[in-house]
Amino acid sequence: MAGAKGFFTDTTLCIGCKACEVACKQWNQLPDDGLLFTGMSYDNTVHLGASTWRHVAFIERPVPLSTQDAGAFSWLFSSDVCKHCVRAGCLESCPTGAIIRTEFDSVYVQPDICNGCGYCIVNCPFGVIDRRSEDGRAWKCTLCYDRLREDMTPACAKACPTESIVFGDLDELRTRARVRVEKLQDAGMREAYLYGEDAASQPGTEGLNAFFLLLDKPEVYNLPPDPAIPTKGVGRSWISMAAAAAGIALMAVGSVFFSKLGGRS
Amino acid sequence: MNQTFVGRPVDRVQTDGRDIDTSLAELTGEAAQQITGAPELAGVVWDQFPAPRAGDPTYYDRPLLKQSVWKPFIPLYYFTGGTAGASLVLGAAAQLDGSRELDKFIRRCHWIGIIGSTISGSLLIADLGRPERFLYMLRVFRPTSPMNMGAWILAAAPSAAITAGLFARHSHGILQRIGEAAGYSSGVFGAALATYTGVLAGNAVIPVWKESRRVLPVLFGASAAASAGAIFDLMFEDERACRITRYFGIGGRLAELAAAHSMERGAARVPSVAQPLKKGLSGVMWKTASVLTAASLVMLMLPRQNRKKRMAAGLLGAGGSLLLRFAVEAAGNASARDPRATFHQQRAGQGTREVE
Amino acid sequence: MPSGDGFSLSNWPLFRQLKQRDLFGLEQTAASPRTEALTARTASADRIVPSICPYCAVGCGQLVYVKNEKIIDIEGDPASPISRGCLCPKGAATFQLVTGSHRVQHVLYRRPHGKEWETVPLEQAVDMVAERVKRTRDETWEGTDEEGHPVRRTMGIAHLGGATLDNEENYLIKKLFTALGIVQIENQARV
Amino acid sequence: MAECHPVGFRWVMEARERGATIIHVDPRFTRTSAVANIHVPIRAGSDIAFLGGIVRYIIENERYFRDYVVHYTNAPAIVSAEFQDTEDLDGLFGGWDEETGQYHKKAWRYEGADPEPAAGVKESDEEGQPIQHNPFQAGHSDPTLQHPRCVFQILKRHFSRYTPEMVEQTCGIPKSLFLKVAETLCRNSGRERTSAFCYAVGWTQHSMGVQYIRTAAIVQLLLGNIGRPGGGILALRGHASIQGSTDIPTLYNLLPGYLPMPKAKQDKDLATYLARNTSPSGWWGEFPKYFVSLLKAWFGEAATKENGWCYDYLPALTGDHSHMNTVVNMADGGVKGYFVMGENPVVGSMNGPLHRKGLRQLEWLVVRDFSVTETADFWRDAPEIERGEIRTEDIGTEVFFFPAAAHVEKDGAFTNTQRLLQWHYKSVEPPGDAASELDFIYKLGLRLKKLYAEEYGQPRNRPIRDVTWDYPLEGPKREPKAEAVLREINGYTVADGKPVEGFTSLQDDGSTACGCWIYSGCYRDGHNMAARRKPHWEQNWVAPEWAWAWPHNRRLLYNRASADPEGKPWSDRKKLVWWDQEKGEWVGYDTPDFIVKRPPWFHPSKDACGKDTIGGTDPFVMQADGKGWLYAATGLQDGPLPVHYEPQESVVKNPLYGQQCNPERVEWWRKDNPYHRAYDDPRFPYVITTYRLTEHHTAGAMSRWLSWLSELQPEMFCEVSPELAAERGLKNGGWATIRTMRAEIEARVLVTGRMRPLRIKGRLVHQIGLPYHWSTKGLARGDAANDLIGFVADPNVSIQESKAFTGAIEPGRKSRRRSAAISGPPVREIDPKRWQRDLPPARRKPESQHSFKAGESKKEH
Repeated sequence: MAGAKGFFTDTTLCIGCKACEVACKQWNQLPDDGLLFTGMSYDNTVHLGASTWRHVAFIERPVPLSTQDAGAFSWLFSSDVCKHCVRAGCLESCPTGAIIRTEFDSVYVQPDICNGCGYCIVNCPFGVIDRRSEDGRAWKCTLCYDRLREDMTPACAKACPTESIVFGDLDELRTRARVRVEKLQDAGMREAYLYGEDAASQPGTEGLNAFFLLLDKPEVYNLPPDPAIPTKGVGRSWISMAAAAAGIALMAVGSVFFSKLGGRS
Repeated sequence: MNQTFVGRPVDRVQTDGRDIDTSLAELTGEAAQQITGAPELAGVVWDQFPAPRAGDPTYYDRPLLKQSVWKPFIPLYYFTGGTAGASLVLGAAAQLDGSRELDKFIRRCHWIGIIGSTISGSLLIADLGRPERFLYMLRVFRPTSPMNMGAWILAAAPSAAITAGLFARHSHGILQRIGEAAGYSSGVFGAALATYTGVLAGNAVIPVWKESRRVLPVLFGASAAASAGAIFDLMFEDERACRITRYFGIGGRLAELAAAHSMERGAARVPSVAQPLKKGLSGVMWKTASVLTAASLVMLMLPRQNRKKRMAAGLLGAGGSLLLRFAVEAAGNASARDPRATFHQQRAGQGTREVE
Repeated sequence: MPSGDGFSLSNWPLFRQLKQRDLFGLEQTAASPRTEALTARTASADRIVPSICPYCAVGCGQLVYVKNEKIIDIEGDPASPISRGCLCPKGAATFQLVTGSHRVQHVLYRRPHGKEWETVPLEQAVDMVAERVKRTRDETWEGTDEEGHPVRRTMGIAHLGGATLDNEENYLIKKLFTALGIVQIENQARV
Repeated sequence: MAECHPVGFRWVMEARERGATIIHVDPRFTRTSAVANIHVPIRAGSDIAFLGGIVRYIIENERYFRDYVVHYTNAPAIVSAEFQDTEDLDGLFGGWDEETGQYHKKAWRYEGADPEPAAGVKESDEEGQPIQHNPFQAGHSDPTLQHPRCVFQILKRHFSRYTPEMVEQTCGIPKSLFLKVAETLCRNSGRERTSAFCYAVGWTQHSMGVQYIRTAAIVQLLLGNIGRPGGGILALRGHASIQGSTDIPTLYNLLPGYLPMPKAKQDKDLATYLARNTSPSGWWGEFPKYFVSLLKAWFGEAATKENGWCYDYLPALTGDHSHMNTVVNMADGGVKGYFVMGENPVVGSMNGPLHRKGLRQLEWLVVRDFSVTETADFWRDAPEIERGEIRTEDIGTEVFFFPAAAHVEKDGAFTNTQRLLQWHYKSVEPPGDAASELDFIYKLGLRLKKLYAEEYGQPRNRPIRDVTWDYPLEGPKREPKAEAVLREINGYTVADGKPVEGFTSLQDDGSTACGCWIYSGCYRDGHNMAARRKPHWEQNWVAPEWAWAWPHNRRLLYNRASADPEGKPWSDRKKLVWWDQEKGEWVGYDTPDFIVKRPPWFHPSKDACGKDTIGGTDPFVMQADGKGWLYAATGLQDGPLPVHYEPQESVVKNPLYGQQCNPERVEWWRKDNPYHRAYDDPRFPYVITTYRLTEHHTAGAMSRWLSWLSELQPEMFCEVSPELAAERGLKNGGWATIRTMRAEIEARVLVTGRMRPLRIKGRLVHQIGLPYHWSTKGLARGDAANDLIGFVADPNVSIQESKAFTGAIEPGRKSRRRSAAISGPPVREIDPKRWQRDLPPARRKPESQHSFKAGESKKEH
């Protein structure tokens, strides 16, 4: 049962129905996060957040899909979710140990531990995790940790009518995804590619446990083109800090030393 | 671009956004206990034709990243923690001097360190979403998290200072040595306290912070020295101590100005990353901070130092240092709101550049 | 150390870190007792009741999880050859549809020219409706049409609705109302 | 389909992944278009021209499936020499009567034959003629398809003007795109391949809605795509049991199982009624068995042979008593009491203000729903109340709101869109006073029996006495047992009460009772077949043991056609049902929809009757001639073949014929229901179409109150093309005001490339898209799009025309919430003398006293 699990979200199969969004809210019993009309195509969810753990992006482009005869236009959908990065910024920055890596290799925020320091929020390269001011804790997709414990599929993947969201063992998902891209490319869909499927393709996170098949630049979907978790470069900061600390110490000692001289002069 | 509008109010007399009647259903899901407030009525509406900009696309110009949820307590904490830390360093340096004439000064340094750390801790707690869980910071030892490290440092620094203070009266024996060791270690922790916040802020995905991650500890450290100097400027001290703090303050201020300049130059490699340091409220804050610091530096460098000048320099320096922390915070938030900052930064090869 | 929320000194993760020589504390050592005991709530259901989605006519299978006579979850039935466990957003919101606080639980009555709703006991309300049906039927009865053909009906009463109801319900509606001589019986199929 | 039936669409996606071509024809680029291979933007209301173009393409290029067409359709049947086509009469068929505004349908009949419409004459008028044999039995057919009056040749001529150029000029579909679609469809049909058509109310809600489906049927019959796996014309119905509520109809003109309600004038007694509805050939020859069994089920022991099985307990029809007439009748004070169960007509039906006007005239109204809908609250929450035109205290209607039980709080079966009866179980008790409709109606029935107990002497009260109403009760609230009702629907033998095997066991001698013959077998042997839930992985791909389909658990209707005339599958790829020579019966993956032991080579004798007339190559057993009808000699009001007419309100003149609109369409000429000019109305230059979104459900009573759905589509909006936005100064995210003569509404604006102006005869035609889910209550709100739409209906089934009409749009929030039904039209009337609609005039309903021309004034009641 345990072992690395994740999502493969194939946007070429997504029909933008938002079943994933609602199934997630239903299972996790999340509240709504405002009834606001945005003017952004059919996307009134806008982004992932403390109360929204699945978000379907709607992109209207004046560009045709290479396999579609529908004029100079296409409408892309993509169901975004926490990526459960192999190296996760939120996890590594969490000072309380509220965020842990589970036996399924997913990243889980323990709501009974989180003290709402907010540090994970500025450490997520995908803008996923967030805090609701009234609640004070950080929240995000749990990969349905509770369901996985019972060998159940996460709510979003289970609900997805078109198998755009596939849940499974990561190894299998990666194979499936590669076969899928090949098939699509053979069928003429040259623009299809995988996003974050492994460490090689996304060294900054060492790969995503929830990865995607996309049809346009990541930016179009509001995904970073080359994300890196901060902790990956933190060594340099510490070195720099050591230097700075030494500098202050030196300055302090120097001040004390020179003050003696000054006293004499 | 985007305009704000007010949504239609809905008659939600009693709603938690789930609106489940608990006599019909059980609410035991993962987020069933998530507390919600009044529904948001204001939002941003996209008022253009929906199409990603060719060549430089975004998702309706919506932020990619979440901006920090920190309240003003955090930049204030950077300031108080820095001041406290730098004071402890100064105390330890004075201890090194070995002469009894600095005892009072050392005590004062320790006091500033202890009070500053206490205020800092309180500020940190006040900023937490769940303040009652502040001690969870010490639940684990997680070296990957600068904030966890900071918590340990923040716990250690005043503890050392208190120990040093307690044992300061002992002039011999093991207790004296403990006192001395505690004094020196308070200096070490103080140096860490004064600079780690730079690691903390730089260890983030926010473009302008991320871009400055190497200079931020220096900037914050320098600024800490400057602010500690400024705080001492505001206090009456004996001549020797005044000289120490003046030198220290001048060094800090110089370093702060240099580091700030370096940070600005570094960020400018990607124009949209540097944007918040140049434009908008954060840009004004950032520039004003440097002006204040420079002014205080000039005050300290003027010949014929007197109490008035010291006071002026102290106020200007503290103000500059404080504003600097707020400017960094504001710049980070502005940077987080601009998706292009991240996209351009990463497209410019600054994404996994440091990963290799 | 703070108490509550699944924390106690004995399982201070730092101790566990030391014990297990876990330098980083990123994994299970940092788990709380709640996390360790976490399991899907459906596992504790008293019964799982098969159902069908009430929204569109695709007819997806649903499973209703009940515990202590309360619904704890509604989701897709994987056994259905139609839906294979999937649901659309509306189907996925069924839990909120049936357990939401929007559901009125009392009979409401608005008297003629009244400005507010009042509550009436259910039995009394049904009595009142029956009385009105009888009165209206008797007042508006048509034995024959203008040309003398027998019509045996009332045009004074009409009905609308049925596409969201069960077949059995439609059957009784049609049966009773036809026996009463009501012909204006319609539903969404024509709306 | 991806929009409104996402889970059904899963199978379309799977087909696409297996290589199927998905063609999406829609005025808008929707979620379906987004994943389709081809999107065909079309002018709303022009589908017959498009489909007619495909018919022509198939015939002209000889792409039809000849073996199928010759054997399984009525293409060879010869039509009477009387017949005159629209080709001859510029858009009218022969038989038009200017006086009545109706056709004499005799003018369309077969040579020497009058086959009855599919289900007897129930859909027809009084012209039911002496019954004759079917044309094939009578020898009036030409299998070479050469006879100039054979259906095939008539079809060819009729559609000859539907050229690709004409399609382009009518629908706005470029010729090249049209040809691509036609060719793709043809290439994908034949022995090895099949194509399916899926549609929803975008096809039916037109003043010629039935003919839309007829055109698709012609295409599918010509290509051999009916009765075969992967083929068919699939109605995607919108409500959980909208199919069930048609089968067991809460509809005025039907009795359960598509038996017609008696008509006062024609059906004076049982014998006449049976004679008029029993078809001499085909399966409807069984009609008396079903009808008598129904009366036995309803009136039990009281129903005897002597009293005609209580035939005269049934009320009779004198015309069209469908929904819109009821509402008009209500507005004019004719209806006193109204039951609304699980429906919100003020939002979901056309011309909401007219509905509310009707509700105000009622003495009493009963609404059953989950929460107080706009319909229940019309007396205090409505634009006219807000505007001060109507005062709450002046409304005399007494309103009862009963909370309804949800589907999880009651046992019962929904019939889904593929005729599958699926049982849902009660999982918890309904809260508070909430109760099922079953319980409510049952208890209401008991009370009425009691109230009338003293008055049973009067004959008119006897049906109340005799209607069988003994259902076992169960549960803490003593509710009637739904399974007992299902058992009655299934039918049982009167002597021992045992459930019958199926409709073949039913008799016309009173020995059996059956509540709905097509459902017979759903409770076979006392087993609730609808409740079967054998997992799909434990059975074949047809999954015959999951729930139960009517009739007789046949999953694919007319599946005899999946085999060739000899009874062999057309191809191995497409095999479903075939003749097993050894067993001497039809076998296959699905239950054969045919007489199981009837061999392919069976030919009925000339004097055979009823089901004995069904030959071995007559898959369409419900038709009098066993054939798929390319040409509908009877059964339709508005012509034996589909004709492209413009909607009641259009932006163009009919490019195909002089006749602008469906001549038989039903109109309501009333001050509270004004119409625009038939075309080129300068006040209303844009086409408007309405539709649903994935995130909401119809009139919103099941979605607008839910936060998880409301947050996804929180407000009413309209969709316009960037070109129209530029023309009218509309801004994305801003507001627009939309007007018709009926009403004015406001909506947020989505400017989108998904809406495209169409080029028709060099002119740019703009279309406006309006989802119709919102109104004044619930969490997500907005104006109701349906307020804009007037009452106009198809003549065959009285469905309204809501998918194509005209209107005006301007930027900003300028609605004063005026409506024709209350404040007068929000747009100025054009000089009535200049105001002329198409000729000949349409039939007008209701007659005389209620109808008057727009522009005339008449006091409100």
